[in-house]
Amino acid sequence: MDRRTFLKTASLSSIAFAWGCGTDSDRKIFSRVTASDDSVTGEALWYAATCMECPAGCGIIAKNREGRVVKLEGNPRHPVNRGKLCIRGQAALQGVYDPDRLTAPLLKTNGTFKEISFTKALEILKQKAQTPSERGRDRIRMLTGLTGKPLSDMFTETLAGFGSDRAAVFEPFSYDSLKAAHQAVFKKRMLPSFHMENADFLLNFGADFLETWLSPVEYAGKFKSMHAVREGGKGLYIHAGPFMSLTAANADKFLPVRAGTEYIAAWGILHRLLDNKSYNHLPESFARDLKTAASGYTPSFVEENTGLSQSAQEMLTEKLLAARNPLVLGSASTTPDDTAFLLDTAAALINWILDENLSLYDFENRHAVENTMSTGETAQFFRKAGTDPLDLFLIYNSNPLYSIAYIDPVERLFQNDAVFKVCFSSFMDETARNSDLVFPVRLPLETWDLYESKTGISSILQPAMGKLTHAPAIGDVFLELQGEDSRFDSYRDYLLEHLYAGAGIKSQKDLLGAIQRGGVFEQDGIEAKKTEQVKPVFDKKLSAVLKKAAKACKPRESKGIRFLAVPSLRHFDGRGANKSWLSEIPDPVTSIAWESVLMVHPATLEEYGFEPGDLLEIDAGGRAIRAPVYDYPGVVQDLIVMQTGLGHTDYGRYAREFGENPLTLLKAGAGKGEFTSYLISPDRVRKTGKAGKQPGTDGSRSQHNRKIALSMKGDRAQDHAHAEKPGLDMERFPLTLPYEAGYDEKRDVYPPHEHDGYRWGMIVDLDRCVGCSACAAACYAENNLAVVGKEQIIKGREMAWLRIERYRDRNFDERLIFLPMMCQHCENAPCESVCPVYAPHHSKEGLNNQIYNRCIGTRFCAQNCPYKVRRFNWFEGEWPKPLNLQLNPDVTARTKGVMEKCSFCIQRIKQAHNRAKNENRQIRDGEISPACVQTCPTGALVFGNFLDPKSAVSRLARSSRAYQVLGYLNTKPAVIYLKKVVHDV
Amino acid sequence: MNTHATTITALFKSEEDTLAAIREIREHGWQVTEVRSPVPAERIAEALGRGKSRVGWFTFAGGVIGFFSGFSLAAFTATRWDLIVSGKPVLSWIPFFIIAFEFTILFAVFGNVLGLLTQLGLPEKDYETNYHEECSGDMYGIEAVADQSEAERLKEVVGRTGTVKRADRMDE
Amino acid sequence: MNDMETAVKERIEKKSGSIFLIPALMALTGFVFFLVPALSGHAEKAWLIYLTNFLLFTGLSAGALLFSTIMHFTRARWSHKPAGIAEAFSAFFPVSFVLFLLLFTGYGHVFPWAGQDLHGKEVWLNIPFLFLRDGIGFLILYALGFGYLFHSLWFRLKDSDRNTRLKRILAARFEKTDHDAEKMKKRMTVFAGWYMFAFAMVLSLTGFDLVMSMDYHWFSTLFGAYSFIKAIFAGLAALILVTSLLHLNPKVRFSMSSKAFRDLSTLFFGFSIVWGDFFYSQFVVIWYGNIPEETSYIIERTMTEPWSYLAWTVFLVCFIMPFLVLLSRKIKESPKCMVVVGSLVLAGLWVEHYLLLGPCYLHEPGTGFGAGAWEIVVTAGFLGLFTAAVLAYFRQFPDVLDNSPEKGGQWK
Amino acid sequence: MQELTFEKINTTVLDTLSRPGKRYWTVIALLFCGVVLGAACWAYQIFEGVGVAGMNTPVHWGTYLINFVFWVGIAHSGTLISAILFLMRAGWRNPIARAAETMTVFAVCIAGLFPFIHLGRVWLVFYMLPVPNQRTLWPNFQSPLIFDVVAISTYLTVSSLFWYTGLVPDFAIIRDRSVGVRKKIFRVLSLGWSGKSGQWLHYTRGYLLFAGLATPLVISVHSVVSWDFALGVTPGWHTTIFAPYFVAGAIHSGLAMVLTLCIPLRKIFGYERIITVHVLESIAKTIVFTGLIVGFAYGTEVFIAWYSQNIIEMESFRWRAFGAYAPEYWIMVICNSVIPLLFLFRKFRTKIVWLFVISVFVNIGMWFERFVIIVGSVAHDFLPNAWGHYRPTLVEGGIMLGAFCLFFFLFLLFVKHLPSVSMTEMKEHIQHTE
Repeated sequence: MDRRTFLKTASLSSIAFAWGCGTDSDRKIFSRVTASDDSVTGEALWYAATCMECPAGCGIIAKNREGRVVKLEGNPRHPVNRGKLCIRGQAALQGVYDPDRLTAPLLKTNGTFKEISFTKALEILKQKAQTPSERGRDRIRMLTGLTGKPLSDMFTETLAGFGSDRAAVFEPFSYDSLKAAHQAVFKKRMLPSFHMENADFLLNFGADFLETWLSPVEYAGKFKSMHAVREGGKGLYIHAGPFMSLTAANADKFLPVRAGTEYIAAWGILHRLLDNKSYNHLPESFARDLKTAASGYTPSFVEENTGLSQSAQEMLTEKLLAARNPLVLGSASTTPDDTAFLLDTAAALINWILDENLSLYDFENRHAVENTMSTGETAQFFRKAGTDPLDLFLIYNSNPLYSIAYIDPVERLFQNDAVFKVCFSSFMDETARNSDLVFPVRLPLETWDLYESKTGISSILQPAMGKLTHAPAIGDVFLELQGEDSRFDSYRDYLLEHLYAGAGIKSQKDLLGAIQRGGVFEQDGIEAKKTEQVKPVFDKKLSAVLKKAAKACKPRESKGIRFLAVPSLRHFDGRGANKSWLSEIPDPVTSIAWESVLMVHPATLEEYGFEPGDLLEIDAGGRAIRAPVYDYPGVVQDLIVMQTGLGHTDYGRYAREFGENPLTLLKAGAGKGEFTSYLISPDRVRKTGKAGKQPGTDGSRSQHNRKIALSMKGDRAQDHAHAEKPGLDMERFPLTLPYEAGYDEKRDVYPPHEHDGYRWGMIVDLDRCVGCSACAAACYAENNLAVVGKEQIIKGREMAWLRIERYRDRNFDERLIFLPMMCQHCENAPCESVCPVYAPHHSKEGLNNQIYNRCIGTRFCAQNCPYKVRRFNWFEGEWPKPLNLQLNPDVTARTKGVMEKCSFCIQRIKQAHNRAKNENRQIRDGEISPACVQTCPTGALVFGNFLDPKSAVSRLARSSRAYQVLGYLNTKPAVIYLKKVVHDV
Repeated sequence: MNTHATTITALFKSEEDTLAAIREIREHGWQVTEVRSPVPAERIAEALGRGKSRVGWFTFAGGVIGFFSGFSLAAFTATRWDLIVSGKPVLSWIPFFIIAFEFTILFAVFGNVLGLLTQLGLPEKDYETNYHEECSGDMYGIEAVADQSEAERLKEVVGRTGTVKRADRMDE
Repeated sequence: MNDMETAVKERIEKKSGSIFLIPALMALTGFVFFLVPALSGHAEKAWLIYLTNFLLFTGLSAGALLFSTIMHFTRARWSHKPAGIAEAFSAFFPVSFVLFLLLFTGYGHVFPWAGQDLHGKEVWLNIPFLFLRDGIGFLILYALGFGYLFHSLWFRLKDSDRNTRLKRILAARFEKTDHDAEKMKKRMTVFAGWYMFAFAMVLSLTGFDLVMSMDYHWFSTLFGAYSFIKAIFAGLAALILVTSLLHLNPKVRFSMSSKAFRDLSTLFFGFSIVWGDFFYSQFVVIWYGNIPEETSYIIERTMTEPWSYLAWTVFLVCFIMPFLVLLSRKIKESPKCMVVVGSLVLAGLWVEHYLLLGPCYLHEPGTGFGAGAWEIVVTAGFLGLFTAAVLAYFRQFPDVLDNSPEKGGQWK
Repeated sequence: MQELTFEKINTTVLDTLSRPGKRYWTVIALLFCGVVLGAACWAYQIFEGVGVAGMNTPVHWGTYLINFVFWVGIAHSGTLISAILFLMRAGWRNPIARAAETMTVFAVCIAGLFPFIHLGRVWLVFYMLPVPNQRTLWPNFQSPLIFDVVAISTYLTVSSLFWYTGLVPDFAIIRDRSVGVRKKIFRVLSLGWSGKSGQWLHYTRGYLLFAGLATPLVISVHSVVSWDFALGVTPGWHTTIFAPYFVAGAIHSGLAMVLTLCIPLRKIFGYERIITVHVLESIAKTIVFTGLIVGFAYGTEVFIAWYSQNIIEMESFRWRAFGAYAPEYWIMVICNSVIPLLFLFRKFRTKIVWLFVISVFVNIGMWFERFVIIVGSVAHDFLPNAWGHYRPTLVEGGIMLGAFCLFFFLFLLFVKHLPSVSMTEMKEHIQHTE
């Protein structure tokens, strides 16, 4: 545990007060003259909680300043994310302060919503619940997103009280095929986690584990412990699939495979593996059946149907056989169709064939999302809801009208006036709009709750701030519904009992500890010992699956252009679409913000006569969407790829009318099988004749051979010591450290200047950076960056202090490389001297300070910055109420006409200074983490003091991979990049 | 001083006539106190024995003051906070030279203007004494002084080539 | 008048032998001194001095002729006499061209980039192409210069005696040309215009090729313009020096009014400021930009000992000194003072050439540089060549030294 | 043609000061409307933020600074004509010197407005002035923008004083030929000038020194303007040739503007005998010369970019010629360096229409030169990821129109109220040529 972590957890102790004083933390938000007992004005309080932006359930700590949460960070003790957060986790904060958040219940009368009081709403709810329960069983149905066990128990109990069945748990991304494959192989519908960190070769057929798959923060970290350069080289990752997602872009090699035929490729590999070698641990009959099943997947058949060349297949097989710990991953959460099941089965089988002990599977720590309904079950649920007599339909934490592809039965249900629909939602989303009563409830950051991120990990949620609205917690609403006879005063009491009973809490002390820690989990949670050995079982069912696989071995006809919807890194399934940061920060692969584009291969574009930027209309099953084209060579030919999450018709100002929802089209391929098919053949794709500028933030995808984002080939970075003699041109200019040592009187016109004890700087390891953009979101949150919106981004006026630059790799043209670009805090910063009023200048600690009050807006600094990291406030930044409450009080919000830029989170440096001064010591290495460094899931960013030769940054700067972007300009950037190391496969 | 002097003003058509008249007046031992002309006339100034103009010294002094005050201003202000910008030395003489240069010019011009005003005696309120409006047109005006007794002779002499405009008696 | 003229002529003819003796001796000694290191392993050192002198004398002779063309072009009235002297400098053109060709023999030593990996610059920086383009450039420049000179001499000599060989040849040519003064003047203007244009282009080109490229990493867009401004500056310095010397020499019947001296000196003053401006314009941009590709060049030359001493010398002698001294009208009008100023500035410009080139040749620190006896002797050799050429011109066209105001007045 | 006499000069020039007619006031009113429009646009921008203009992240500098450089450039030829050509004793300058000088003063005023308009927080502009204050916060004298502040204000001061000094004898002429209020006004303005030989002696000396100081000043001012760009590191800006190149460009555009202004002036006021075709021809010849210098600079820049083999420089110049702003680039090259070559032919130099048309082309070309330099460089600099585009908005157009209106508004006021030809200098001129 590092120093910073310690400090944070130490401050968590203040929760004790919160707990002890009852509803103390439920108080309303207002600034007070005298602070309450547990808060000191100007000091932050940290509350541990759990992120509910996706089912992964990462631990967070929420920074509370003067009664309001201003920043979320990963909980360093939480075993899932270990202190890191993804872009969505960072943006979760905006949900609380969403300006479109409903403050009062809305009752629909004659087609229009009317505000009513919470008491009235509760009354209506009670009455509506009471009546059907008198009429008979199961006349109330409930759909909920994935919740923790106490809450789901509460739902079950309450519904049972009304004579109805338990709530159906629905998640749009439910990993059905993976669950089904595990059911087939391991006899349990489960989602074990993977010890990806222990693998040395990773073969992936589509799982977007850096974006949305199961638990992206966790896997990003694990992936980089396997794939980052370390002693003895780095692991190898090859991705075979139809589309180069962000995850695939981080592979050493991306092998295009025709959409929907990934399973053929996987079975082809299986076929080759079985041909190459006999595996003693396989039961004989099984081995025989398997061989038979795979026999049709010959190399030539695979090549013909998938586009994966025989040599590539051979290479993959060899690598798998040569690897000590190979791991094969199957489909993404957005599966092409039923064949995904065969793909995931093949992946599981290969893993088992190659490793008898399945040592990379962790069956103890399974992902919570395994507890959701499958697509088939969901469909069944809605069909039954449509046919069975029903009076009341409750929806919590789910937006089926938006996120369910085969929308017909859902729509029918919502069109049925006989059913009274209650939506427990704080937002007027599509489902709420079509409900009869919209009942806002508190959001996760305002509620007590428990969430089992994984089996064996119970994360606590607690109110991290006071109430913004009068909305009750969902648990309390249900407690109320249960009536007077409930044993509990509040849902919190209910939760407490649950904790004491089931979660291993024995005493008040345990409880306090758990709350402080953020949950109940072993310190080294995930690596918990194995108690139960899960083994594949060869039975009839598996045998049937093998037959199915054999049957599926037939040519897949590919007729015309196809359409594939993929999950979005930023918007996931669309639930966070109204969080403006998520839309404002561009997608790292396309660099496009606020818009969902159709990604198409340039050759396909040419074939169909489309131009990048053309607005296309895609029809399927009687529905159509219109979206602009983006040319992307990372898509196989004849395929249109579109991300989910945008295209809301309701929800809020930041979501409505931005982009399109690809799920609209999926009806065409839905409902046929067990799994949602995200891959369809559209009826028609045509040009609308319109074209426009996209809100992209990139100027060019090519680096134009400049020394910007560098990579190097090979396993060992050490082999690539500087071969060339240093010179003065761009390529050969040596690394110049940003302090006295970096001066050479043969190159430097200016004499070196002194620093006062510290010279802050940063290392950016491109080998670790996956481009996930979490850092950018953290920066928006920490530094009060204004959101400018789509129109302004089209004009090129985004305010990001830190951006992920996406380039084509200079060494491998087909690869992408991501480069976090922020103020380089140059030692000889060109921006400084050109300012007429000293607004930017060099601090004694090497920072490039920007004094907002002094700035008059000449913009010369920005013009003279080679890195173009300075941002100008073209207009007054807007924070519609109550978004303004999110503003970090330690950072000034800038007015119009002022230049701003990355400060290395100087407010955090100042805090560390104060701390160190109070304790009469120097600031320790690693004590300061700027927001971006703090959140980086892969540890690509390191911050520290260059003057300390033992600091991490000094150590890393000595790496042979170290270089500076455009260092030949002799600005002596204090951000030193480490080259990416790519296996040349 | 001549207690009974008469000042005569006369207008001439050209510089040549004027010069001739000056010579003649001088030959008679009278004084030519002033010549007014529509354009600068070097030869007339020479004939009147006016030395070189001293305006240049004002200009030079202004320039020197400007040069040093430019440098001083830049250096003084830079050392108030010793802010380092772009790694350049706090006292960067190379860019400061531009400031010094501009100040040199500015102050030299101020010096020049000051020199002009003092040397020209401008602004002058009672310029109209002995002034004729034709002098800003195409005529050269001579202002000559002779003893009262010789006033008539003087008039006659200048009247030969020029037009006598006025003959005033000057007392004291 | 005529008597005096013949007297001058006779004196020149009589003394012709001795007049050329000293320059010839200087040139010869210089050549020998040049050969010693050139053949004994210090070839760089020898070629460095050679190139320095070649550039200086070529520049100043072309620059001086440019003065004449500018004066003609702008129809200045005061400059007839100094222009006549300036035209004499064109006598160095053939010598300069031969010297340029000789440069070719030392190509291995002259071009530090020869045989280096130039990262794509080979297309421009290769010896055959360089000699071809610069050679053609010089040819064009000199041809235009002579074309201009021909017309100028037409006005100066058309009525004079044909008492020297060149005059006779020219007179024969004059016969064939138009006799219409207006037409000749017009053609002269055209030649002047083209000469000015060619001057800018060729001096820029050779500035890039023979000076800037010697440090083949470095580049500066102003360098070409800086080179030709420097050449004009040097030309004016030499012109002032020569006119002053002629004026002061009682044996030569040449004199110039103090007003003409003042005008010439004012122009010289102006060009010292322009040179200073160009120098500063280059320096401040590079200093401020702080890009090592550019700064390393000026750091080596202006901030690293021992070269920095030379840089300060150049700065003081070529800018500060003339600027302060020439503020005074008296000094401007005094030929004696102008001899001192002119020769100091010329020496300063010699050092400036040496400073720009030196660090490209003398790599080992402390190998000695500056006004050592050896350098002076070689330089004196070039000076000898130059003097001889100019003297020969005066001997052939003594008329340009003629003092009669009437003839001068007729010209324009 | 009638011989020019002193009196003829007086009457010709003074005739222009007669009571203006209705048409004059209509034009003045129209121009004033334009000024109001520009002011309104600016007010809107101050209220809303600079975002109402088209600038964005790679292109932080747009039309405001283009216009700034353009107007400073226009200003330069005034000083060139009144000072440099004066020192060079080029007689043809005299008839146009006053108009050119006036143009300088007004153009500098307008140029000086644009940095204000450009600023993000114009209400804090005094931060740029060395005003003593309690916290001893001073401007940064290393900043090219402070060089600008110092240089432009010096330039404005000097050129105004120079202009006024030149006007003093002319004021005396008007004073002597008017009555009533006008006489009183000019009596004050002329400071009691009476043309004494002593006055002339100091005056000519002072005027010469003025010219001597204005000459390096004018060169330094546009050098300083060029250093606003060249001292940066941006490819396309950071180049040593900028200072002389900008000076030549400034003179180029200024001379063209002089032609554009003087030709109608000459026509309207019957100045044909004062501003002769010979004068215009001389300007045209000078334009050829400056055009060649500018062309030389274009060529050198491209050549050195290629010679340097610096890929960023090379890309920068390739993009200028063939990228998004290629039309602007070629407009610049053709209007500034090719079209003026027509002046090599006598026909174009002496035909008034041609002179006017070509001068307008040069004006346009020079405006685009600044566009290409400013926008064309920063839109495509170091980091390809940050490349972008810029198009001006209507607000910028309104402000630009306002600036032009203001200029012509002031100039029209001037020609009807002050002598637009220097009578004194003309007299001197004819006296010398006699």
